Amino acid sequence: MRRQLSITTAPINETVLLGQRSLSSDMGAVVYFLGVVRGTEQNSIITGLHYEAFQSMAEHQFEQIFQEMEKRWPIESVRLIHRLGMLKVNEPSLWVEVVAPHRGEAFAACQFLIDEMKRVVPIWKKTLKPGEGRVPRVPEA
Amino acid sequence: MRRQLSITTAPINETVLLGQRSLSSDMGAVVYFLGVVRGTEQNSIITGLHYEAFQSMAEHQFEQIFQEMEKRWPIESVRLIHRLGMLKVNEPSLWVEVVAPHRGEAFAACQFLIDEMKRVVPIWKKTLKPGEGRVPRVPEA
Amino acid sequence: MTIKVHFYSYFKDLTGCAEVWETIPGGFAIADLHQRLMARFPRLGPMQKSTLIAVGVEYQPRDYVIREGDEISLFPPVQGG
Amino acid sequence: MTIKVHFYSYFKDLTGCAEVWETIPGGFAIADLHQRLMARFPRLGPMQKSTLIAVGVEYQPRDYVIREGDEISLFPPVQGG
Repeated sequence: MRRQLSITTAPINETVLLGQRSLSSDMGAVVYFLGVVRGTEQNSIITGLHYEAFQSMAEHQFEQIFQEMEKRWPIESVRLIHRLGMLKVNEPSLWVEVVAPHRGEAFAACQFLIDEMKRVVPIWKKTLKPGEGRVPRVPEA
Repeated sequence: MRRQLSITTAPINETVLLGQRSLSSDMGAVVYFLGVVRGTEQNSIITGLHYEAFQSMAEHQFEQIFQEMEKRWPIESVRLIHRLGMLKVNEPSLWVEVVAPHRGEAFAACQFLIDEMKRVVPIWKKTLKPGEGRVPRVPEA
Repeated sequence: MTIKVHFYSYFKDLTGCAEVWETIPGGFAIADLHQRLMARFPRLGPMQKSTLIAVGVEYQPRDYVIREGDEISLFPPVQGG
Repeated sequence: MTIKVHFYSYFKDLTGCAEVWETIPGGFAIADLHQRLMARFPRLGPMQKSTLIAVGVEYQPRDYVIREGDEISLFPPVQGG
Protein backbone atom coordinates (compact mmCIF):
# COMPACT_ATOMS: atom_id res chain seq x y z
CA MET A 1 0.00 0.00 0.00
CA ARG A 2 1.47 3.33 -1.05
CA ARG A 3 1.00 6.16 1.42
CA GLN A 4 1.46 9.89 1.27
CA LEU A 5 1.04 12.01 4.37
CA SER A 6 1.34 15.73 4.74
CA ILE A 7 0.58 17.74 7.87
CA THR A 8 1.20 21.24 6.67
CA THR A 9 0.33 24.92 6.78
CA ALA A 10 0.18 25.00 2.95
CA PRO A 11 -3.36 25.23 1.53
CA ILE A 12 -4.89 22.01 0.19
CA ASN A 13 -4.93 22.13 -3.60
CA GLU A 14 -7.43 19.50 -4.69
CA THR A 15 -6.78 19.96 -8.38
CA VAL A 16 -3.06 19.37 -8.01
CA LEU A 17 -3.74 16.34 -5.81
CA LEU A 18 -6.14 14.89 -8.40
CA GLY A 19 -3.49 15.36 -11.07
CA GLN A 20 -1.03 13.31 -9.00
CA ARG A 21 -3.38 10.35 -8.66
CA SER A 22 -2.01 7.04 -9.78
CA LEU A 23 -4.27 4.04 -10.28
CA SER A 24 -3.32 0.56 -11.46
CA SER A 25 -5.71 -1.30 -13.77
CA ASP A 26 -7.01 -3.53 -10.96
CA MET A 27 -8.42 -0.59 -9.03
CA GLY A 28 -12.11 0.19 -9.42
CA ALA A 29 -12.92 2.56 -6.57
CA VAL A 30 -11.59 5.83 -5.25
CA VAL A 31 -13.14 7.49 -2.18
CA TYR A 32 -12.35 11.06 -1.21
CA PHE A 33 -13.17 12.88 1.99
CA LEU A 34 -12.89 16.60 2.36
CA GLY A 35 -13.28 18.15 5.81
CA VAL A 36 -14.22 21.82 5.66
CA VAL A 37 -14.21 24.50 8.38
CA ARG A 38 -17.84 25.20 9.32
CA GLY A 39 -19.14 28.62 10.29
CA THR A 40 -20.34 27.41 13.68
CA GLU A 41 -18.71 25.49 16.49
CA GLN A 42 -20.90 24.26 19.37
CA ASN A 43 -23.70 26.55 18.14
CA SER A 44 -21.56 29.73 18.19
CA ILE A 45 -20.63 31.62 15.06
CA ILE A 46 -16.92 31.42 14.33
CA THR A 47 -14.75 33.03 11.68
CA GLY A 48 -12.15 30.31 11.51
CA LEU A 49 -10.10 27.64 13.22
CA HIS A 50 -6.46 27.43 14.17
CA TYR A 51 -4.97 23.93 13.95
CA GLU A 52 -1.92 22.81 15.89
CA ALA A 53 -0.16 19.42 15.83
CA PHE A 54 2.43 17.50 17.80
CA GLN A 55 3.97 16.81 14.42
CA SER A 56 6.32 13.88 14.97
CA MET A 57 3.77 12.00 17.05
CA ALA A 58 0.97 12.80 14.59
CA GLU A 59 3.05 11.34 11.75
CA HIS A 60 3.84 8.25 13.79
CA GLN A 61 0.21 7.73 14.77
CA PHE A 62 -0.94 8.11 11.16
CA GLU A 63 1.67 5.56 10.12
CA GLN A 64 0.28 3.09 12.67
CA ILE A 65 -3.23 3.64 11.30
CA PHE A 66 -1.95 3.10 7.75
CA GLN A 67 -0.36 -0.19 8.85
CA GLU A 68 -3.65 -1.34 10.31
CA MET A 69 -5.50 -0.37 7.10
CA GLU A 70 -2.99 -2.35 5.07
CA LYS A 71 -3.66 -5.42 7.22
CA ARG A 72 -7.42 -5.12 6.93
CA TRP A 73 -8.09 -4.18 3.30
CA PRO A 74 -6.44 -4.65 -0.13
CA ILE A 75 -5.82 -0.94 -0.58
CA GLU A 76 -3.49 0.24 -3.32
CA SER A 77 -2.84 3.70 -1.93
CA VAL A 78 -3.84 6.21 0.69
CA ARG A 79 -3.10 9.92 0.66
CA LEU A 80 -3.90 12.28 3.50
CA ILE A 81 -3.31 16.00 3.89
CA HIS A 82 -4.12 17.80 7.14
CA ARG A 83 -3.85 21.58 7.28
CA LEU A 84 -2.27 23.40 10.22
CA GLY A 85 -2.36 27.08 11.15
CA MET A 86 -5.20 29.52 10.65
CA LEU A 87 -8.08 28.44 8.40
CA LYS A 88 -11.11 30.48 7.41
CA VAL A 89 -14.66 29.19 7.28
CA ASN A 90 -15.20 27.10 4.11
CA GLU A 91 -11.50 26.25 3.76
CA PRO A 92 -10.64 22.53 3.68
CA SER A 93 -8.74 21.27 6.72
CA LEU A 94 -8.53 17.61 5.71
CA TRP A 95 -8.26 15.78 2.40
CA VAL A 96 -8.21 12.00 2.17
CA GLU A 97 -8.02 9.66 -0.82
CA VAL A 98 -8.29 5.88 -0.67
CA VAL A 99 -7.82 3.73 -3.79
CA ALA A 100 -9.04 0.14 -3.68
CA PRO A 101 -10.33 -2.59 -6.00
CA HIS A 102 -13.96 -2.20 -4.86
CA ARG A 103 -16.09 0.44 -3.22
CA GLY A 104 -16.87 -1.48 -0.03
CA GLU A 105 -13.27 -1.61 1.11
CA ALA A 106 -12.55 1.94 -0.09
CA PHE A 107 -15.42 3.37 1.98
CA ALA A 108 -14.64 1.21 5.01
CA ALA A 109 -10.94 2.08 4.97
CA CYS A 110 -11.52 5.80 4.49
CA GLN A 111 -13.96 5.95 7.39
CA PHE A 112 -11.66 3.86 9.57
CA LEU A 113 -8.79 6.23 8.86
CA ILE A 114 -10.79 9.31 9.83
CA ASP A 115 -12.33 7.68 12.92
CA GLU A 116 -8.91 6.55 14.13
CA MET A 117 -7.38 9.95 13.37
CA LYS A 118 -10.01 11.58 15.57
CA ARG A 119 -9.22 9.14 18.34
CA VAL A 120 -5.41 9.14 18.45
CA VAL A 121 -3.66 11.68 16.20
CA PRO A 122 -2.44 14.67 18.26
CA ILE A 123 -3.95 17.58 16.37
CA TRP A 124 -6.04 20.28 18.04
CA LYS A 125 -8.13 23.19 16.93
CA LYS A 126 -8.92 26.56 18.49
CA THR A 127 -11.93 28.56 17.42
CA LEU A 128 -11.68 32.14 16.24
CA LYS A 129 -14.84 34.14 16.98
CA PRO A 130 -16.07 37.37 15.39
CA GLY A 131 -14.36 40.41 16.93
CA GLU A 132 -11.63 38.36 18.54
CA GLY A 133 -8.06 38.33 17.36
CA ARG A 134 -7.65 34.92 18.91
CA VAL A 135 -9.91 33.09 21.27
CA PRO A 136 -8.59 31.95 24.59
CA ARG A 137 -7.46 28.38 24.33
CA VAL A 138 -8.84 27.27 27.69
CA PRO A 139 -12.42 25.99 27.46
CA GLU A 140 -14.86 27.70 29.81
CA ALA A 141 -15.55 25.82 33.02
CA MET B 1 -31.25 19.44 -1.15
CA ARG B 2 -29.79 20.53 -4.45
CA ARG B 3 -29.27 17.78 -7.01
CA GLN B 4 -27.44 17.52 -10.28
CA LEU B 5 -27.68 14.40 -12.39
CA SER B 6 -26.03 13.64 -15.67
CA ILE B 7 -26.14 10.31 -17.52
CA THR B 8 -23.97 11.06 -20.49
CA THR B 9 -21.46 9.88 -23.06
CA ALA B 10 -19.25 12.91 -22.31
CA PRO B 11 -16.10 12.10 -20.33
CA ILE B 12 -16.17 12.89 -16.60
CA ASN B 13 -14.02 15.95 -15.94
CA GLU B 14 -13.28 15.91 -12.23
CA THR B 15 -11.43 19.22 -12.25
CA VAL B 16 -14.34 21.05 -13.83
CA LEU B 17 -16.76 19.38 -11.41
CA LEU B 18 -14.62 20.43 -8.42
CA GLY B 19 -14.61 23.99 -9.72
CA GLN B 20 -18.42 24.00 -9.78
CA ARG B 21 -18.73 22.92 -6.15
CA SER B 22 -20.81 25.15 -3.95
CA LEU B 23 -20.74 24.84 -0.18
CA SER B 24 -22.61 26.90 2.39
CA SER B 25 -20.86 27.80 5.64
CA ASP B 26 -22.78 25.16 7.62
CA MET B 27 -21.30 22.31 5.61
CA GLY B 28 -18.31 20.48 7.05
CA ALA B 29 -18.03 17.31 4.99
CA VAL B 30 -17.79 16.39 1.32
CA VAL B 31 -17.54 12.77 0.23
CA TYR B 32 -16.63 11.77 -3.33
CA PHE B 33 -16.84 8.43 -4.98
CA LEU B 34 -15.18 7.64 -8.26
CA GLY B 35 -15.93 4.34 -9.97
CA VAL B 36 -13.25 3.34 -12.45
CA VAL B 37 -13.25 0.66 -15.18
CA ARG B 38 -11.05 -2.21 -13.99
CA GLY B 39 -8.85 -4.28 -16.27
CA THR B 40 -10.57 -7.51 -15.28
CA GLU B 41 -14.18 -8.61 -15.15
CA GLN B 42 -14.98 -11.95 -13.49
CA ASN B 43 -11.28 -12.85 -13.62
CA SER B 44 -10.95 -12.28 -17.39
CA ILE B 45 -8.82 -9.52 -18.86
CA ILE B 46 -10.92 -6.86 -20.55
CA THR B 47 -10.00 -3.78 -22.53
CA GLY B 48 -13.05 -1.75 -21.65
CA LEU B 49 -16.75 -1.57 -20.90
CA HIS B 50 -19.72 -0.32 -22.88
CA TYR B 51 -22.46 1.26 -20.75
CA GLU B 52 -26.08 1.53 -21.86
CA ALA B 53 -29.03 3.11 -20.03
CA PHE B 54 -32.80 3.23 -20.20
CA GLN B 55 -32.33 6.95 -19.84
CA SER B 56 -35.75 8.29 -18.78
CA MET B 57 -36.25 5.50 -16.27
CA ALA B 58 -32.70 5.86 -14.96
CA GLU B 59 -33.29 9.56 -14.34
CA HIS B 60 -36.60 8.85 -12.61
CA GLN B 61 -35.09 6.13 -10.41
CA PHE B 62 -32.19 8.40 -9.43
CA GLU B 63 -34.71 11.11 -8.53
CA GLN B 64 -36.53 8.68 -6.25
CA ILE B 65 -33.25 7.77 -4.54
CA PHE B 66 -32.46 11.48 -4.11
CA GLN B 67 -35.86 12.01 -2.48
CA GLU B 68 -35.17 9.20 -0.03
CA MET B 69 -31.73 10.65 0.77
CA GLU B 70 -33.32 14.01 1.42
CA LYS B 71 -35.73 12.41 3.90
CA ARG B 72 -33.01 10.54 5.74
CA TRP B 73 -30.11 12.99 6.02
CA PRO B 74 -29.57 16.79 6.17
CA ILE B 75 -27.71 16.86 2.87
CA GLU B 76 -27.08 20.19 1.17
CA SER B 77 -26.35 18.83 -2.28
CA VAL B 78 -25.74 15.71 -4.30
CA ARG B 79 -24.17 15.52 -7.73
CA LEU B 80 -23.90 12.35 -9.78
CA ILE B 81 -22.44 11.73 -13.22
CA HIS B 82 -22.70 8.32 -14.90
CA ARG B 83 -20.88 7.72 -18.16
CA LEU B 84 -22.47 5.88 -21.07
CA GLY B 85 -20.90 4.44 -24.21
CA MET B 86 -17.48 2.89 -24.60
CA LEU B 87 -15.01 3.34 -21.74
CA LYS B 88 -11.43 2.16 -21.58
CA VAL B 89 -9.80 0.54 -18.57
CA ASN B 90 -8.87 3.19 -15.96
CA GLU B 91 -11.54 5.64 -17.19
CA PRO B 92 -14.07 6.80 -14.58
CA SER B 93 -17.62 5.56 -15.16
CA LEU B 94 -19.22 7.11 -12.08
CA TRP B 95 -18.59 10.28 -10.10
CA VAL B 96 -20.59 11.14 -6.98
CA GLU B 97 -20.37 14.08 -4.60
CA VAL B 98 -22.36 14.45 -1.37
CA VAL B 99 -22.14 17.63 0.73
CA ALA B 100 -23.40 17.48 4.32
CA PRO B 101 -22.79 19.12 7.70
CA HIS B 102 -20.87 16.14 9.12
CA ARG B 103 -18.96 13.17 7.80
CA GLY B 104 -21.22 10.46 9.19
CA GLU B 105 -24.21 11.52 7.13
CA ALA B 106 -22.09 12.30 4.06
CA PHE B 107 -20.58 8.80 4.03
CA ALA B 108 -23.90 7.11 4.80
CA ALA B 109 -25.77 9.01 2.10
CA CYS B 110 -23.10 8.47 -0.54
CA GLN B 111 -23.01 4.73 0.10
CA PHE B 112 -26.81 4.54 0.15
CA LEU B 113 -26.97 6.29 -3.21
CA ILE B 114 -24.51 3.89 -4.84
CA ASP B 115 -26.08 0.80 -3.28
CA GLU B 116 -29.55 1.88 -4.42
CA MET B 117 -28.27 2.76 -7.88
CA LYS B 118 -26.85 -0.75 -8.23
CA ARG B 119 -30.20 -2.18 -7.18
CA VAL B 120 -32.69 -0.20 -9.26
CA VAL B 121 -31.22 2.18 -11.84
CA PRO B 122 -31.47 0.66 -15.35
CA ILE B 123 -27.89 0.90 -16.58
CA TRP B 124 -25.98 -2.07 -17.98
CA LYS B 125 -22.44 -2.79 -19.03
CA LYS B 126 -20.94 -5.07 -21.65
CA THR B 127 -17.34 -6.17 -21.47
CA LEU B 128 -14.91 -5.68 -24.33
CA LYS B 129 -12.20 -8.34 -24.41
CA PRO B 130 -8.79 -8.25 -26.11
CA GLY B 131 -9.04 -9.05 -29.82
CA GLU B 132 -12.79 -8.54 -29.92
CA GLY B 133 -14.48 -5.60 -31.58
CA ARG B 134 -17.43 -6.08 -29.27
CA VAL B 135 -18.23 -8.91 -26.99
CA PRO B 136 -21.46 -10.79 -27.39
CA ARG B 137 -24.04 -9.33 -25.05
CA VAL B 138 -25.54 -12.64 -24.01
CA PRO B 139 -23.79 -14.16 -21.02
CA GLU B 140 -22.54 -17.69 -21.54
CA ALA B 141 -24.81 -20.40 -20.18
CA MET C 1 -55.36 -3.25 -27.11
CA THR C 2 -51.92 -2.98 -28.62
CA ILE C 3 -49.00 -2.05 -26.41
CA LYS C 4 -45.36 -1.35 -26.99
CA VAL C 5 -42.68 -3.51 -25.37
CA HIS C 6 -39.03 -2.45 -25.06
CA PHE C 7 -36.00 -4.64 -24.48
CA TYR C 8 -32.72 -3.43 -23.00
CA SER C 9 -29.17 -4.71 -22.68
CA TYR C 10 -28.66 -8.28 -23.91
CA PHE C 11 -32.41 -8.85 -24.03
CA LYS C 12 -32.16 -7.03 -27.37
CA ASP C 13 -29.84 -9.79 -28.59
CA LEU C 14 -32.03 -12.54 -27.17
CA THR C 15 -35.08 -11.19 -29.01
CA GLY C 16 -33.29 -9.67 -31.99
CA CYS C 17 -35.09 -6.35 -31.51
CA ALA C 18 -35.26 -3.30 -29.27
CA GLU C 19 -39.05 -3.01 -29.30
CA VAL C 20 -42.12 -4.95 -30.39
CA TRP C 21 -45.87 -4.43 -30.36
CA GLU C 22 -48.13 -6.93 -28.68
CA THR C 23 -51.91 -7.10 -28.95
CA ILE C 24 -53.37 -8.20 -25.64
CA PRO C 25 -56.86 -8.62 -24.19
CA GLY C 26 -58.20 -6.38 -21.40
CA GLY C 27 -57.26 -7.51 -17.86
CA PHE C 28 -53.87 -8.85 -19.00
CA ALA C 29 -51.28 -8.68 -16.21
CA ILE C 30 -47.54 -8.26 -16.52
CA ALA C 31 -47.10 -11.96 -15.71
CA ASP C 32 -49.39 -12.84 -18.66
CA LEU C 33 -47.43 -10.59 -20.99
CA HIS C 34 -44.17 -12.11 -19.81
CA GLN C 35 -45.47 -15.62 -20.63
CA ARG C 36 -46.60 -14.41 -24.05
CA LEU C 37 -43.18 -12.86 -24.76
CA MET C 38 -41.30 -15.98 -23.63
CA ALA C 39 -43.41 -18.01 -26.07
CA ARG C 40 -42.65 -15.56 -28.87
CA PHE C 41 -38.94 -15.24 -27.94
CA PRO C 42 -37.89 -18.57 -26.40
CA ARG C 43 -34.41 -17.31 -25.53
CA LEU C 44 -36.02 -15.07 -22.87
CA GLY C 45 -37.11 -18.26 -21.03
CA PRO C 46 -33.87 -19.04 -19.17
CA MET C 47 -33.80 -15.43 -17.90
CA GLN C 48 -37.33 -15.62 -16.49
CA LYS C 49 -36.39 -15.46 -12.80
CA SER C 50 -34.02 -12.53 -13.12
CA THR C 51 -36.05 -10.47 -15.61
CA LEU C 52 -37.00 -6.99 -14.40
CA ILE C 53 -40.17 -5.39 -15.74
CA ALA C 54 -41.13 -1.73 -15.74
CA VAL C 55 -44.22 0.15 -16.87
CA GLY C 56 -43.14 3.54 -18.07
CA VAL C 57 -40.32 4.54 -15.68
CA GLU C 58 -41.52 2.52 -12.65
CA TYR C 59 -41.00 -1.07 -11.63
CA GLN C 60 -44.32 -2.90 -11.28
CA PRO C 61 -45.25 -6.21 -9.67
CA ARG C 62 -46.20 -9.23 -11.76
CA ASP C 63 -49.92 -8.78 -11.02
CA TYR C 64 -50.04 -5.22 -12.37
CA VAL C 65 -52.87 -5.06 -14.95
CA ILE C 66 -51.72 -3.47 -18.18
CA ARG C 67 -53.62 -0.38 -19.37
CA GLU C 68 -54.03 1.23 -22.75
CA GLY C 69 -50.98 3.34 -23.55
CA ASP C 70 -48.62 1.58 -21.10
CA GLU C 71 -45.09 1.07 -22.37
CA ILE C 72 -43.55 -2.05 -20.90
CA SER C 73 -39.82 -2.65 -20.59
CA LEU C 74 -38.05 -5.95 -19.95
CA PHE C 75 -34.42 -6.10 -18.98
CA PRO C 76 -31.83 -8.11 -17.06
CA PRO C 77 -30.47 -7.16 -13.62
CA VAL C 78 -29.02 -3.65 -13.64
CA GLN C 79 -25.26 -3.06 -13.46
CA GLY C 80 -24.62 0.65 -13.04
CA GLY C 81 -21.49 1.99 -11.41
CA MET D 1 17.10 11.92 36.64
CA THR D 2 15.87 15.00 34.84
CA ILE D 3 13.31 14.62 32.08
CA LYS D 4 11.65 16.96 29.64
CA VAL D 5 7.89 17.46 29.66
CA HIS D 6 5.96 19.01 26.75
CA PHE D 7 2.49 20.57 26.81
CA TYR D 8 0.26 20.94 23.77
CA SER D 9 -2.90 22.84 22.84
CA TYR D 10 -4.51 24.73 25.74
CA PHE D 11 -2.34 22.86 28.24
CA LYS D 12 0.31 25.44 27.24
CA ASP D 13 -2.03 28.18 28.51
CA LEU D 14 -2.92 26.27 31.66
CA THR D 15 0.76 25.88 32.55
CA GLY D 16 2.07 29.04 30.92
CA CYS D 17 4.76 27.12 29.07
CA ALA D 18 5.34 24.67 26.23
CA GLU D 19 7.94 22.58 28.04
CA VAL D 20 9.44 22.13 31.48
CA TRP D 21 12.14 20.00 33.07
CA GLU D 22 11.31 17.77 36.03
CA THR D 23 13.76 15.97 38.26
CA ILE D 24 12.33 12.64 39.33
CA PRO D 25 13.56 9.61 41.27
CA GLY D 26 14.12 6.21 39.63
CA GLY D 27 11.02 4.02 39.39
CA PHE D 28 8.74 7.03 38.88
CA ALA D 29 5.65 6.10 36.81
CA ILE D 30 3.64 8.34 34.49
CA ALA D 31 0.91 8.52 37.16
CA ASP D 32 3.48 9.86 39.66
CA LEU D 33 4.73 12.46 37.21
CA HIS D 34 1.15 13.52 36.48
CA GLN D 35 0.51 14.08 40.22
CA ARG D 36 3.75 16.08 40.46
CA LEU D 37 2.78 18.25 37.50
CA MET D 38 -0.75 18.88 38.83
CA ALA D 39 0.82 20.06 42.10
CA ARG D 40 3.18 22.36 40.20
CA PHE D 41 0.46 23.57 37.77
CA PRO D 42 -2.87 23.43 39.64
CA ARG D 43 -4.88 24.41 36.55
CA LEU D 44 -4.06 20.97 35.09
CA GLY D 45 -6.05 19.40 37.92
CA PRO D 46 -9.57 19.78 36.47
CA MET D 47 -8.33 18.16 33.23
CA GLN D 48 -6.92 15.11 35.01
CA LYS D 49 -9.43 12.57 33.67
CA SER D 50 -9.18 13.64 30.05
CA THR D 51 -5.42 14.24 29.93
CA LEU D 52 -3.57 12.13 27.35
CA ILE D 53 0.06 11.25 28.01
CA ALA D 54 2.68 10.10 25.52
CA VAL D 55 6.29 9.03 25.87
CA GLY D 56 8.10 10.05 22.71
CA VAL D 57 5.55 9.45 19.93
CA GLU D 58 3.58 6.64 21.64
CA TYR D 59 0.74 6.70 24.14
CA GLN D 60 1.69 4.91 27.35
CA PRO D 61 -0.38 3.64 30.28
CA ARG D 62 -0.31 5.32 33.67
CA ASP D 63 1.93 2.61 35.16
CA TYR D 64 4.69 3.06 32.56
CA VAL D 65 7.96 3.60 34.44
CA ILE D 66 9.86 6.62 33.13
CA ARG D 67 13.39 6.03 31.86
CA GLU D 68 16.37 8.31 31.41
CA GLY D 69 15.97 10.29 28.18
CA ASP D 70 12.19 9.86 27.89
CA GLU D 71 10.32 12.90 26.63
CA ILE D 72 6.84 13.07 28.08
CA SER D 73 3.94 14.96 26.48
CA LEU D 74 0.66 15.95 28.12
CA PHE D 75 -2.28 17.15 26.10
CA PRO D 76 -6.06 17.34 26.00
CA PRO D 77 -8.27 15.09 23.80
CA VAL D 78 -7.29 15.32 20.15
CA GLN D 79 -9.47 17.11 17.60
CA GLY D 80 -8.08 16.51 14.13
CA GLY D 81 -10.24 16.66 11.03
